[in-house]
Amino acid sequence: MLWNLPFITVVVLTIIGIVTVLLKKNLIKILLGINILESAVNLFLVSLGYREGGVAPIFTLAPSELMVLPTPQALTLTSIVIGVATSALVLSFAMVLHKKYGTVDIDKIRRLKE
Amino acid sequence: MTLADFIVTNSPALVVAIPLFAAFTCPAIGRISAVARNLWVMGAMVVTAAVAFILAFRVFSTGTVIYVFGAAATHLAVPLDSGGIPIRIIFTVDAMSAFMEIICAIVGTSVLLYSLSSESKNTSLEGYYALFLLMITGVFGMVSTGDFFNFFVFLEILSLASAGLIAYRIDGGLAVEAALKYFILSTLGAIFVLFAIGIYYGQYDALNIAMIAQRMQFTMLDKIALVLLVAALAMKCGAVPMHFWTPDAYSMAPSSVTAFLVVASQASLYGLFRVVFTMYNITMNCVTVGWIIIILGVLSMVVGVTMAIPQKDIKRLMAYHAVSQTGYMLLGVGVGLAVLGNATLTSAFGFMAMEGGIFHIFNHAMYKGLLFLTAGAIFYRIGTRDLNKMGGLGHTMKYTMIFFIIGALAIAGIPPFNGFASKLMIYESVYLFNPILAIIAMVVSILTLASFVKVFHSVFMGPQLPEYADVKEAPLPMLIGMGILAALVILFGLFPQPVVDMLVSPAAHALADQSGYIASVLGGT
Amino acid sequence: MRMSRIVRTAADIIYPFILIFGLYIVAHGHLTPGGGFQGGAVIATGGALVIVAYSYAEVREWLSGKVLMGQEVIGLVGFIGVALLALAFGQVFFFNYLNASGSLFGIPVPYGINAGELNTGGFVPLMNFSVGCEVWGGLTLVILYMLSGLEKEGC
Amino acid sequence: MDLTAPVLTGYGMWAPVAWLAAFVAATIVVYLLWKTGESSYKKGTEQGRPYLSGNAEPEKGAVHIRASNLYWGFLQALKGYYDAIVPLHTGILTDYMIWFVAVTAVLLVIVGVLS
Repeated sequence: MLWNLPFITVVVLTIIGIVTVLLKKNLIKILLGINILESAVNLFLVSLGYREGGVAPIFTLAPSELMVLPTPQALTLTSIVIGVATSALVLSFAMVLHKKYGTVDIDKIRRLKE
Repeated sequence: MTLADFIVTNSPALVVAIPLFAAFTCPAIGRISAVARNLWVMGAMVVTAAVAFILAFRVFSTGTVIYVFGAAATHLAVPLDSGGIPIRIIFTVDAMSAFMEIICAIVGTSVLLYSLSSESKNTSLEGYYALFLLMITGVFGMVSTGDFFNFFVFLEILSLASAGLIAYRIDGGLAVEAALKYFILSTLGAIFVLFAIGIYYGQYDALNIAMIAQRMQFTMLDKIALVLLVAALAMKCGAVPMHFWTPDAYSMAPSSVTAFLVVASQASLYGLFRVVFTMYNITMNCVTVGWIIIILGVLSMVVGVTMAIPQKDIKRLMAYHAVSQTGYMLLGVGVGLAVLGNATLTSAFGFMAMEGGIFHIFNHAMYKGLLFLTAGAIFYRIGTRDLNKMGGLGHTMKYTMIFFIIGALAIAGIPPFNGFASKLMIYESVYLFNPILAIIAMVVSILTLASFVKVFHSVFMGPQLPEYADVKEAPLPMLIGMGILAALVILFGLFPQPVVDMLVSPAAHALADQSGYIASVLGGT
Repeated sequence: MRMSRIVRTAADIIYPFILIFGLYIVAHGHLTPGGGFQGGAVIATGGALVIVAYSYAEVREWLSGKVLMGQEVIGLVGFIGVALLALAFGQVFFFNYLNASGSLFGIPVPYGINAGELNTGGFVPLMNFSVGCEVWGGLTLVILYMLSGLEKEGC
Repeated sequence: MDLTAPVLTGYGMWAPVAWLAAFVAATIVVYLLWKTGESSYKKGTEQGRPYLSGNAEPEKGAVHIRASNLYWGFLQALKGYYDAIVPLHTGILTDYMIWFVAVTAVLLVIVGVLS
C-alpha cells in the first residue's frame, strides 16, 4: 500500500488537474491546472525511476554503489524545462489578450467561432 | 573521408542540426542586414532539403538507416554494458520517415521562398524565421526519431514554435486567441503523450520504439497508453470531433505558416500511424482500433466539408477542407489497419488502402500548401480574407488564379491532378472493404468541388470591381513558391505510378513491417 | 513601483550570492544534481528579485534587452556548436570527444565513491555553461518583456 | 522504369497519360467542329453589351454575386443538420477541451472494456 502511495498521488493530482482545466473559466487558473497536470506526470516519471535501496546515480560522496538508472530523472527534467516554456508562452498570450480584449475570462475570448 | 561520405553518413543528424543551428544564429545574422538574414535562412533551408533528399535516397536504396547520437559509431544501437537496452537517443529513418522528410523538405523550401516576400513588410523578422526553422526542426525530428521521449520533445518544440508563429500577427488579439486555443489543447495532448511514455517506461524499462514494440504485451496499461496516444495525436492532426482548433489556427496564422502547419499536423498523423503500426501492430485488437480510426476519418471528412461550405473567410474555409482531407488519410490507413491481421484481405485491398492514404498525405501537403499560398497572395494584395468583399480578381491576378485552379481541381479529385490518383486508390480499395464508406468518400469529394467552385466564383470571377482596379499580380518569389508546388501537383498527377512504386509502396510496407523495424535497431530478431 | 529601502538593500546584498550560487550549480552540473538549466534559472531568479525590488525603468537603464538576447544566442549557438564540433572531428553527432582526452575537462571519471573531480565530464560542462548562459538570458528576457507589457498597461 | 505505367488499384486502373491523350484528341475534335461554324461576332458593337430587358446596366460592384449568396438552397435544405453542427463550434476553449477529454474517455471504454 505504501509502495503505491506516489501513484495514488499521481491519480489524485491528475483528477484535480483535469477538473481545474475543464471547469475553471479564468485563463490563469486553466494554466495552473495544466501545471498541476504536468506535476502529476513528473511525479509519475520520478516514481517509476525509484528502486528500493538505490541511490541517485552520482558518485560524488554517494552512500552506496547501488544506483538507479538516471533516465526518469532526465525525462522529468526535460519535461520541467518544457513546462517552463509552456507557462511563459501561455502567460504572454494571457497578457496580450488582457490588453486587447480586456478580460482573461475564457467564455469571453470567443471572437473566432463557427 | 570526403565531404560526400560525411554528408551521407551524418544525414539523419544534419537534417535536425542544420535548421537548429540556423535558427539560433538567425537573430545574430539579422543584426547585419535583412538581405544577409534572408540569404542565410534560405541557404540553410536549401541545404537541409538537399540533405533530406540524400537521406531519403539512401533509405529507399539501401533500407532503414539508424543513427545513434553520441555513440562511437552511428550503428552501435545497443551499448555493451546496458543489458541489451538501447539507452541512447536513436534516429531510425525507415521508408515511411523518409517519405515524410521528402514532404517536409519540398513544402518547407517553397514556403520559405514564398515568405521571403510575403512577410517582407513586417518587422522583427528574425524571430519569425527562427521560429519557422524551429518548426522545420520539429517536423524532421518527429518523423525521424526512433526514441519515444525524443518524439515528445520534438512534438513540444513544434507546438511552441507553431503557437509563436500563429500569434505572430497579433491582429487585434484574434491571432493570439487562435494560438492560445491551439497551444492549450496541444499542451494537454502532450501531457497525455507523456503519461503514455511513463506507462511504457514503467512496464518495459525502455523508451526506444523498437524495444517497446519487441516487448509489447498489450496489457490493460498498454490499452490505456494506446488510447491516450491515439486521442492526443488524432487531436493534433485535427480529426473531428477534436478539430475545433484547426480552423482558428489555420485562418489566423500568416499564410506561409499555415501551409507549413499542414505538414506539421501530418507529422502528428505520422506519429499516430507509427504508434498503431510499429508499436502495437497485431498484438492489439486491430479491428477495433482500425474502426476507431475509420470512424474518426469519416466524421472528419463529412463534418469538415459540410462546415466548409457556409464559411465566409477564405482561409477558414480552406482550413475546414484540411480537416476533411485528413479524413481521407485516416480512412485509407484505418482500413489497412482493420484488416492487418488477415493476410488475404491485406493483400487483396489492405495495402492498396494504406498506399492510397499515404499517397494522399503527400498530395494533400502539395495542393493544400498551394491553396493556402494562393489565399496568402490574395490577402497580400487586397488585405482582406472576407469572401463577400472579393470579386473580379481574375482580371489582374492571372497566375494566382491558374495556381488556384490547379490546387482546387487537385483537392476535389479531378483528373489528371494528383488528388485524383490517391483518391481513386482509396475509393476502390475501401469499396471492397465496405461500399458505404467509399460512397461517403465520393460524396465528400463532390461537396469539396462544389465548395471550391464557390470560392473560385466569388474571388476570381465577375466584373473587375472598382475598389480592386489597381491590384497587381503577386510578387515573383511568391509565384515561384506557388509554382514549385503547382508543378509537383501536375507532375504527380500525370505520373502517379512511378511515385507509388518508388516512395509510397516502400513507405506502406515499412509501416506494416513491425519485425523489420525492430530488427533494424536491435539486430536480428 | 519602487519597493522600500529595506527590500532594495536586501536585494542588493543577496543578488551576488544568488549569482555565485547559480554559477556554482552550472559549473558542478556534471558532478551534483543540477546543471545548466537549474543554475541559469537560479540566476534569473536573482534578476527577477532585482527587477521586483527596483522599478522597471531603472532596471531597463542598467540592462538592455540586446545584451540578454546576445547572451541567449551565444548560449544556444555554443550548445549546438559543441555538438556539431564532434562532426568536424569525424565522430558521431553529440559524441563526447573531450572525454578522457587529457585536455580541458578531459580526466577520466574515477570509478567508485569519491569526492568528485571537477575536471571530468568531457564536453558536458561546456554544454552546461552554454545552457546556463542561455537560460540566464532567456528567462530574464521573458520577465523583462512581461514587465514591459504591464508597464504599458499602467498598473 | 515506365513513367507512363497505369496505377493498378486492384479493382481497375488509372492511366493519366492515356487519359490526357484522349482529352487532347477530344479537344482537337471539338476545336475543329467549332472552327466550321460561322463567325458573326463583331467586336465593339451592341453585341458585346449585356442586355437586361432594356434596363440600364447597373454598376460593376452590384452585378457580382457575392459569396454568401451562393449555395443558399443547399444550406436551406440541410437546415436541420447545420443548426445542429454549427453551434458546436462555440469558440470557447473549455468546450474544446471537454470534447477532447470526452473522446479520450469514450475510446478508453471502447478499447479498454469492450474489446
